[in-house]
Amino acid sequence: MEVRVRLFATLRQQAGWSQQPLTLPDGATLRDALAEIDRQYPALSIGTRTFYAAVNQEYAKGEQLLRDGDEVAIFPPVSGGGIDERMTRWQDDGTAG
Amino acid sequence: MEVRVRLFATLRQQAGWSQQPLTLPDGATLRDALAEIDRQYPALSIGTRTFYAAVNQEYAKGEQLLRDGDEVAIFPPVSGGGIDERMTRWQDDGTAG
Amino acid sequence: MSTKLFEVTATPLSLDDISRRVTRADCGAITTFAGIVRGETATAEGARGTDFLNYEAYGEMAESMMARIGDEVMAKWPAVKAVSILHRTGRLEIGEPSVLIAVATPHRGDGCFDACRYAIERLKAIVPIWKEENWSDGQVWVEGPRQPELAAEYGKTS
Amino acid sequence: MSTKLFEVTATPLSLDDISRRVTRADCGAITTFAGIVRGETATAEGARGTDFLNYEAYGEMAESMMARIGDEVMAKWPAVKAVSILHRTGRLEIGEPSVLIAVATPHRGDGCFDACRYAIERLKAIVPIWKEENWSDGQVWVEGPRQPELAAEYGKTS
Repeated sequence: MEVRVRLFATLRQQAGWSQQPLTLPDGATLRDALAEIDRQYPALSIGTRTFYAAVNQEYAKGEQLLRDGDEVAIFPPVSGGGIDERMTRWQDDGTAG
Repeated sequence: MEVRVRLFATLRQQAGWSQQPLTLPDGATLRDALAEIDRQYPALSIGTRTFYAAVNQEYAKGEQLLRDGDEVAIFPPVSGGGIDERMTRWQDDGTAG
Repeated sequence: MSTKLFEVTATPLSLDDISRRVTRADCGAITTFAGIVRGETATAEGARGTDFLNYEAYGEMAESMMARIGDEVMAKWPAVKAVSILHRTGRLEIGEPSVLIAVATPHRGDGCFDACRYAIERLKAIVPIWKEENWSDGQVWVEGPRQPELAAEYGKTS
Repeated sequence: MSTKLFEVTATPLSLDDISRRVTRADCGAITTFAGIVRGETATAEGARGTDFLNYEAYGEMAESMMARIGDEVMAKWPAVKAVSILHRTGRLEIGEPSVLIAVATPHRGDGCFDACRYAIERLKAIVPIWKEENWSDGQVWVEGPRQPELAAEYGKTS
């Protein structure tokens, strides 16, 4: 099956793309998809950073089963509203510390 | 001495005027002024209704001494803001119950 | 366009306008309160439709009392950088704002919500403005609740 | 003019506009919150001037999460008659609002202040929108605090 992966903010910038198709075996979970993304796009360093994942615009758990056509989004902690945010400095190595 | 009396809202409407000069003896207090207003304008029924008084745009106590040229205002409990007010029905006898 | 922070005016009120009046370079949060003319008012006889309202103010004293409320807010919430209070007079139609309050703070946790709420409560208590409610079959002056700290101290009825 | 209650938009935001979206005949109180682009931001190195901000949203999910916050507000404060949340995207200059929230209730004591505050806290926690801060000498993506209830449950880092 094939899902659509979407990236936002720092993750999009680090990867250099905002969406890509991803082929997965039937029965794959969100966790399987994330492992495959980590393998194909190591610059995202999603194994070591804090991020959130959503499936079809809902926050999702790692064990969630994916279906063909699902939209998988991964993104950093949200900072909408424009106020009171913790500042995260952009590092020279391209990761957000 | 002479002070200027100003009325607002129900009181203005009951009296039929919004400001009048009032002659008082030197040394008169706000309480003296109110007694004189009550005597000259009994339709205001200020002896039996709730009202507030201000001298020169400041809430004032009955014992406050008045000076020539002072502005004495008397008015009903305030209802600015337009919300949550207690309704006070206008009575047939011209007083607010 | 007026830039007064405390104003009684016959001109229709605008939240964008009052927001501009309190905008400061170091403030990331603005809370506002708008009192709106309701089309329905609960009375002892049940819900009653309002046609329009008429507001009368003791203008000079009202602006002075609004400025005092601003001072009280800044004293109670030292992080507050600006307060504005606008009240309209004259005829108001249903859905129009009669009063606007805006409070600006650097961050949303600096008391802007509590300060805004305090300001409208104080306005209702001490600012000399009155409302006349008009229906197709009559009108009534609306009086606020008696404020013991004012009525007990002032006036002949004390 | 849009009448959506929950909207992510590149168009400048207006408090008068959002106020109209929540105006109801039976509501006499509207509370709003505006998040404004500050000209100064505190950093570990001290105050730093901002040139402008750039907001990026996961638009479809953001509007869905905003609507969920509206549902939460109505469940917690049953007197609330309407909630609207608008968030802007793209380049914003200093002094411009990035987010607006409006809550309408019949009376000011019906929870409009608490509901508005709740909504902005929830927005900061769950609505997928990010801010890039730009200075003359660089830029930085601003990340929100890690939300344990999200991070523990979701994603590979759990």
